[in-house]
Amino acid sequence: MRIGVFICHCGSNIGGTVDCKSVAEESYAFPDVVFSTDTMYACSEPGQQGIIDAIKEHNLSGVVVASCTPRMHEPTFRRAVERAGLNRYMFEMANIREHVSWIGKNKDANTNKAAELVRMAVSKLRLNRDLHSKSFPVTKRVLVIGGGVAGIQAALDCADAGLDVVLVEREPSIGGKMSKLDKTFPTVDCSSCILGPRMVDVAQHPNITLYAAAEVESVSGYVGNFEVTVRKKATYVDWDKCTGCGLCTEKCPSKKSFDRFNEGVGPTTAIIIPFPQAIPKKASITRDACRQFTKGKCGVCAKICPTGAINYEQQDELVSMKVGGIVAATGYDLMDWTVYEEYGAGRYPDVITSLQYERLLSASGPTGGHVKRPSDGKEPKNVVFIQCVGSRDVSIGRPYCSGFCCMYTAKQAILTKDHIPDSQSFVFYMDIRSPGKGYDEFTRRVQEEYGAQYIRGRVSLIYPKGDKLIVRGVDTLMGGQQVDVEADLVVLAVGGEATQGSPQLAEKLRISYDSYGFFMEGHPKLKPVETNTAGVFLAGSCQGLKDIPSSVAQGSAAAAKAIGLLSKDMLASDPQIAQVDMKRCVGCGKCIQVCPFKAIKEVDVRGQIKAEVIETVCQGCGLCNATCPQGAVQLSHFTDNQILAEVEALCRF
Amino acid sequence: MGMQKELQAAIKAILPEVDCVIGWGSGPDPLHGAPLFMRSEDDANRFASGFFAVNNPALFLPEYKGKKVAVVVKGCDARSVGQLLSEGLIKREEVSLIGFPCQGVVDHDKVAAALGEKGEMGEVTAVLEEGDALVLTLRGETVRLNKADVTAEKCMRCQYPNAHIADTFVGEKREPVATADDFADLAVFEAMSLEERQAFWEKEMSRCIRCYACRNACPLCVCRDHCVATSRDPSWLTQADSVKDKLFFQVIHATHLAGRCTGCGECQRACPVGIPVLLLKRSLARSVEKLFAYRAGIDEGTPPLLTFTLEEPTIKERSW
Amino acid sequence: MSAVSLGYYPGCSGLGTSLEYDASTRAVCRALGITLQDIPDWTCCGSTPAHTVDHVLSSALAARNFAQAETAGIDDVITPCPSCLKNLRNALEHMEDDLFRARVDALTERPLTRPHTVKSVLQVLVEDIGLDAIKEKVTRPLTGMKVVPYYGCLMTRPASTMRFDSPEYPMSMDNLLAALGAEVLPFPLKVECCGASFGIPKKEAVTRLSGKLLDLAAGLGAHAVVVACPLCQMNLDLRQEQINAANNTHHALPVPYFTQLVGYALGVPEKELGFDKLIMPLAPAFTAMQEACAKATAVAEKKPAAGKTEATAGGAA
Amino acid sequence: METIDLTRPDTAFIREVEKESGQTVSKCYQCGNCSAGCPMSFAYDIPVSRMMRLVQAGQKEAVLSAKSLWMCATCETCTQRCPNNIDVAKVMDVCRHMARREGKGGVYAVKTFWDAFMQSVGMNGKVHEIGLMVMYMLRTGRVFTDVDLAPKALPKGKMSILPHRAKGRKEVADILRRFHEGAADEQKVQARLAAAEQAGKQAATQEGGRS
Amino acid sequence: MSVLEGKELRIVGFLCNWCSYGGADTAGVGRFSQPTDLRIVRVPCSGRINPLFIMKALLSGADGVLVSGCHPRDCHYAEGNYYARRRLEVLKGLLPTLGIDPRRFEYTWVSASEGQRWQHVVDTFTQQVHTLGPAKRLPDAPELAALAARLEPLRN
Repeated sequence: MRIGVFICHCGSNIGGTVDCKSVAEESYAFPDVVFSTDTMYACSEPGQQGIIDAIKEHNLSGVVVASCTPRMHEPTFRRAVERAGLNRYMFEMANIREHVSWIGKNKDANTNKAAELVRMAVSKLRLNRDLHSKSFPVTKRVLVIGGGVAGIQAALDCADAGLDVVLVEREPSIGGKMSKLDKTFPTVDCSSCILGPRMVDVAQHPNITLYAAAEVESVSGYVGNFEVTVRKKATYVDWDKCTGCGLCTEKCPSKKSFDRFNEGVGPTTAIIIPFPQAIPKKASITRDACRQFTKGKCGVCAKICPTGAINYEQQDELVSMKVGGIVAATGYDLMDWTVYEEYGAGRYPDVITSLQYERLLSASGPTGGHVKRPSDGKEPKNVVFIQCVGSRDVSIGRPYCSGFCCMYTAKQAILTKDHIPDSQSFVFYMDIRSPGKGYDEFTRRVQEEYGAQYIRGRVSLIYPKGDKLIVRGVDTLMGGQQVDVEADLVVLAVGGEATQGSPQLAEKLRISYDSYGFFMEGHPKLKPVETNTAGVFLAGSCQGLKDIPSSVAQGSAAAAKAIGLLSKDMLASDPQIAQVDMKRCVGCGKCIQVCPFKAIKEVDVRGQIKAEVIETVCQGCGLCNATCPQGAVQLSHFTDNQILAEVEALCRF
Repeated sequence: MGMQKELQAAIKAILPEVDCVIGWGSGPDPLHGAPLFMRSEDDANRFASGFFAVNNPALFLPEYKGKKVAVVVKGCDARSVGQLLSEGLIKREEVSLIGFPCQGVVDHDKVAAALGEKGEMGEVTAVLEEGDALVLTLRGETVRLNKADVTAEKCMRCQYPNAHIADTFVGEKREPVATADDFADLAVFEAMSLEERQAFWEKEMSRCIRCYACRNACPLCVCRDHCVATSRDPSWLTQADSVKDKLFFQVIHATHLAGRCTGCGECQRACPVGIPVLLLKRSLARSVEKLFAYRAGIDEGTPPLLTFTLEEPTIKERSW
Repeated sequence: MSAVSLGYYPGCSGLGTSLEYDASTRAVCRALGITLQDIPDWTCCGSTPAHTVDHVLSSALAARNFAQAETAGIDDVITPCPSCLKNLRNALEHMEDDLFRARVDALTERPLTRPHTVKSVLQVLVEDIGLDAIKEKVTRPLTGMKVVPYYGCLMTRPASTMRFDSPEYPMSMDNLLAALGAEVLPFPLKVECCGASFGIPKKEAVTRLSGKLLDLAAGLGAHAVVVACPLCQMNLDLRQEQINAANNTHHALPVPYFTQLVGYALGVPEKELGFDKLIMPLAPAFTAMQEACAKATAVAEKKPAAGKTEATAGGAA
Repeated sequence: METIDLTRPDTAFIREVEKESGQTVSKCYQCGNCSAGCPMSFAYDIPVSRMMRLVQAGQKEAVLSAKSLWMCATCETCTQRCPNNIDVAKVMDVCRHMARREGKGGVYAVKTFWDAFMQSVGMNGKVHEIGLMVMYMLRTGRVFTDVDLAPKALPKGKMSILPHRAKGRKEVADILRRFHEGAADEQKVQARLAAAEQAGKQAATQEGGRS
Repeated sequence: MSVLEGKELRIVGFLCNWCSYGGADTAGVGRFSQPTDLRIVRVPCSGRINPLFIMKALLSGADGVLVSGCHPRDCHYAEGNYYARRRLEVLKGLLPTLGIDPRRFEYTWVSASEGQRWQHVVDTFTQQVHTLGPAKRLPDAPELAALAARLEPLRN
């Protein structure tokens, strides 16, 4: 074998703490290495060309690049060696950036370690074999999970590109958090005027099948051919018959149900259409609030419904389908702010969340857009906004910045002034985070033109005194001065968290999630909408909290990825899968027993039982390989001999 | 002896139904028995059970897969059969077991040691069992040995003298010697420091001649000709005569038997240079029993390393 | 409720400014079947001054009391005073560290030999005896009495040390008083500081902070501010006139210990509860209670205001 | 205002505060919540959040001479509400200890009151409230402190003229004496512990050797 | 290329590609400095790790072996780490019988987001191995090893 070694400086990223030249020189001593050099940026165009030229000039049969993590550029370099005529698997990487230069300070130790990692890669490469993919057909349908603004965008983009789209939404209507907002920053334009038409597009698009009041039950299969089961939850209304006339909601005698859409600002009926612009505009019954279910008698809605759509006997329904790609767009929830006992933990009716305030501001909200405080319906004059409630707070396990609160608080302060001209807003903040286009100008406007008082400091205590709320805070810009504000209404800028059930969904999708339940992107910069599971993409706040423009952008980005994936008729399978050496298999069946994918079957070979791998089903985990006592099953590209060669290369001193 | 006759009767009774009955006959000298494959009544008449019926007949069962055989089993042999069954390596309907209450078997190393200056085992011309004693004739003299002094270690801690799986059981079941395995043999070994243990293995393994008799005697080593010890792909071992490789083979053997080894001790008995290779397997058996409450060959269900549970209450993971 | 026996640490103020807290605690425990065994020859826990000097010194002063407890075979101790409780708890907690313990031992020269626990009287009543058991024994319910419970800073803080109730909005005393039949008003400042021991060196601290508490309590229409801490009680009661003078207010709010009200409700004779030791007399609270009760009954059924409430003016002077 | 030279912070001071308090002061991001909740802030010359900032910046002199150290009521509100889980009260505590060690006068009235308290404990084993008051008044010269309270408290029998003396007062006095002699000094105790461990080990090896 | 003046020990890590290898990358991206002793072998899943790889390393002169996979329930392949947990735990129990200090081998779970945790794991384990010092080497067949080295260039 003729091996070429390329040691990348990555500018000063590696070169700063690794003597790349000496690693390249040392590499000549490794077995089968016939060419070795250092290069400034191996991944750049000249860097790749250098590799290609060297392969041709030195007749190389395998290449080692020592640079960044293979999770970053392995595909890049594989394509490069392929362009030079080698099989893409005749290539190995040594990770001397993330695992060496960025974490070690001692240049000698780093250089030594880098050289050893190159030796290890060379040792493995010597046992690499050409591998070839198989191709298989794909299902040209996309599942979008979550019908908020990100999911709507992804669904519409995919559908416009000609793909079948299945959109699954947990709530009875799509629209997500954005549909609850009154206005949006920094333009202060009407939220439902922007979103409403997009929601209608979803309903009318011939390529989109919408399941509202539904959740993903299970996912199996793999990229190109996932098997998905969706649970359509019982709404006790036959949506094929329901016209959305709303007669039932007018007549329903149970009027004390918690209004989810309006964030509990005022009660609602047991049978509801969540809001006038709901898509689908269909009624559904909240079982816990409905007299028919709790008391066993009522039936008013059934009697009144002109189409006979009410069905108290309705059951959940499971629907199965095949899809080629999946976009997760499950959004966020507000965290449970009642952990803040010092803010009353919910005891004071006039301490409300930002989202509740949106509903109070909204013309289609329960107060018709008149700001009335919950306790006595009076119009508040002094409104205090407290930022970072549940954000940047290590003591309650939420160290992260929610990102959008600074901006929506500024917007709400502006709207407050618009609604109540003689009002005064006070905003307690820690830092104003406004890095978007036109954002910082917006936060200046609220102070300069709308006269909002911005006070830098946290609030320590809220307590009622008479019909006022005393807000005890601090102004750190006055040197830690204690300040009191007598407020009529306090609005908490409650931070976001991964939506309920995120970890469970992540497990169904087999994608990673962080300790807060946000889904992990494939790479924070280069794969921001991909996941490490092929065919599953991310859009919106489920990946990390973000505002509407970013959510929409990510929705389109995820759609582009899904469209790209499904633009091919056939996909190439990963050839890094298990293979059985039939001669050595004794048919003990242990591999079959442990395979998580049922990818190994028993076959009869001339009267003897043997194991056989089903190539398109095998995912390449190698569990069978580690289980087979005689090593008759070997995982291609990670064979026993290859790993042993790596171990030996490391332990030979 | 009554037991002998009864067993022979049972063997003869089943002969018509099977290809072969596996048991024991007399060996090359009076101190050694040997496996016996019986296909006729004549063969059955040569059957010999008792103190010298040491070999584990379960060893031969996988080769007979597809044919119906019967096998005479001691308690420990039955455990091996049980394990082969639970791994699906043999089929229950193809094996018929004849059990009996085992009174323990000989340890030839102990006999050799007991004889000491008095002579070699090969010189023994006759053996008589008299109650708790063995009466040996060699060099024209008789030597009395206490049976208990020359009984195999595994019998001294035997919990299952009566084959726990048997289609036919001959005789009255006897009380087991022990009710639980206290792994006292390991405790003795573990009185040594880690350094001493390492030195111990270095010294012991230096004698190994890489004959693989240990492996060949193991009823659960079903890879046989395809053992990784000698394969090129995968190539786990070099063929160098190094302690490292020889010890590594023992580790491979033991690891492949983790959760499977029933402790029959055939590996150690087969070792021509007397390396205590059973120790490693005993250590693993102890871990497996402690972690997964599993005794190979006895407990039903999937062997513990071929399955898992979501929570492992017995596994204390590192807090970091 | 089976009989309970516990070690008892009264704290220095129990011999002086909070005689009635000590007395009513003992009486209530007796009534509830709790046997208290005083720690023999106990000494000061060090209080705030010691721990402003040094944490080891503070713990050593506390540890001596555990050493004394050991001589009487006492492991588990209770104390009415939250400040003593914090010091005793802190000492036990810090002494889990070997070096710290060795440093304490170097001062006391009496290493502890057994593990100890220490709890507040309030915690024992609420958690160990239980509200249901207490409710069962109420013979003179406080129906109609409007009270605000005031816990002070240290009863539940620091949360990691006290491990009892919420550090921001505790409810144990609220629930206890409610179990006695009282009308418990939600008091938002129930853990805000009263000025602590600054009454002497910096009186303004008390007149300001305690003043704010009294203002809010009076604003809510409370008949009494119920406390669990001797220092809080002194600031709110003994210094109430100083507060009125400083703030130009006219409060006359009684400030009983919760144990006094529990004792009363359980039918313990008033003289054992030390009502007469309170500076602001408790009698008006009982009068107000009876009036409220009578009014409620009259309104509800237009029946005469007799009935269950037999409360007299509580025997206060 | 004087200019502070930030290039030369007193890092030894920062380290000492961190070691004695067990807190990482760099975790403070100056949200001011401690100051916002502090009931004694009105009496502080430097609000507690600024104290934290001064510690971060290694401004030892400013921290240890602050009156705030002596006006802290140790109510723990700052600790309770710190979003970064810093035990702010403990930082204040150790700074006060350091101020004492450095001989800072502090707020005379407060320090005198605490010292009088400790003296009362040292003499009687328990605090004698009247004795404490007398001692305090004599030292501060504030002879009229709370005289208005005496007519209220005395008839209630709450203030006994004679102290309740504990038999163990000698023991308490010994604790205070040993403390002032430095018996609990960390290094001293640590050295003693190490010596004891060494001796234990030797005994064990000898034992082992014999067997 | 000897190990740096005896300052470094030989620590081999087997890391699952999906979680821990990514976690180590995350640690790198965050510049969380770590001791330099560890060399990482990338495997697709902790379930791919035959415990004998670890034995091979330990018998071949590694002073420590660290395995890290996805947290239970997070396995990219659903179940691999569950099998790994059992097998690795059993292996750990065997080490003392061989005279190898079990603290030379640890296994743990680190996700791709846990850069800081990875730093902590590497710090802790490296320190643990350093406390134990260099492992005693089993005698190789020295003359054969030397011969093999000399024959190496001729192999192709």
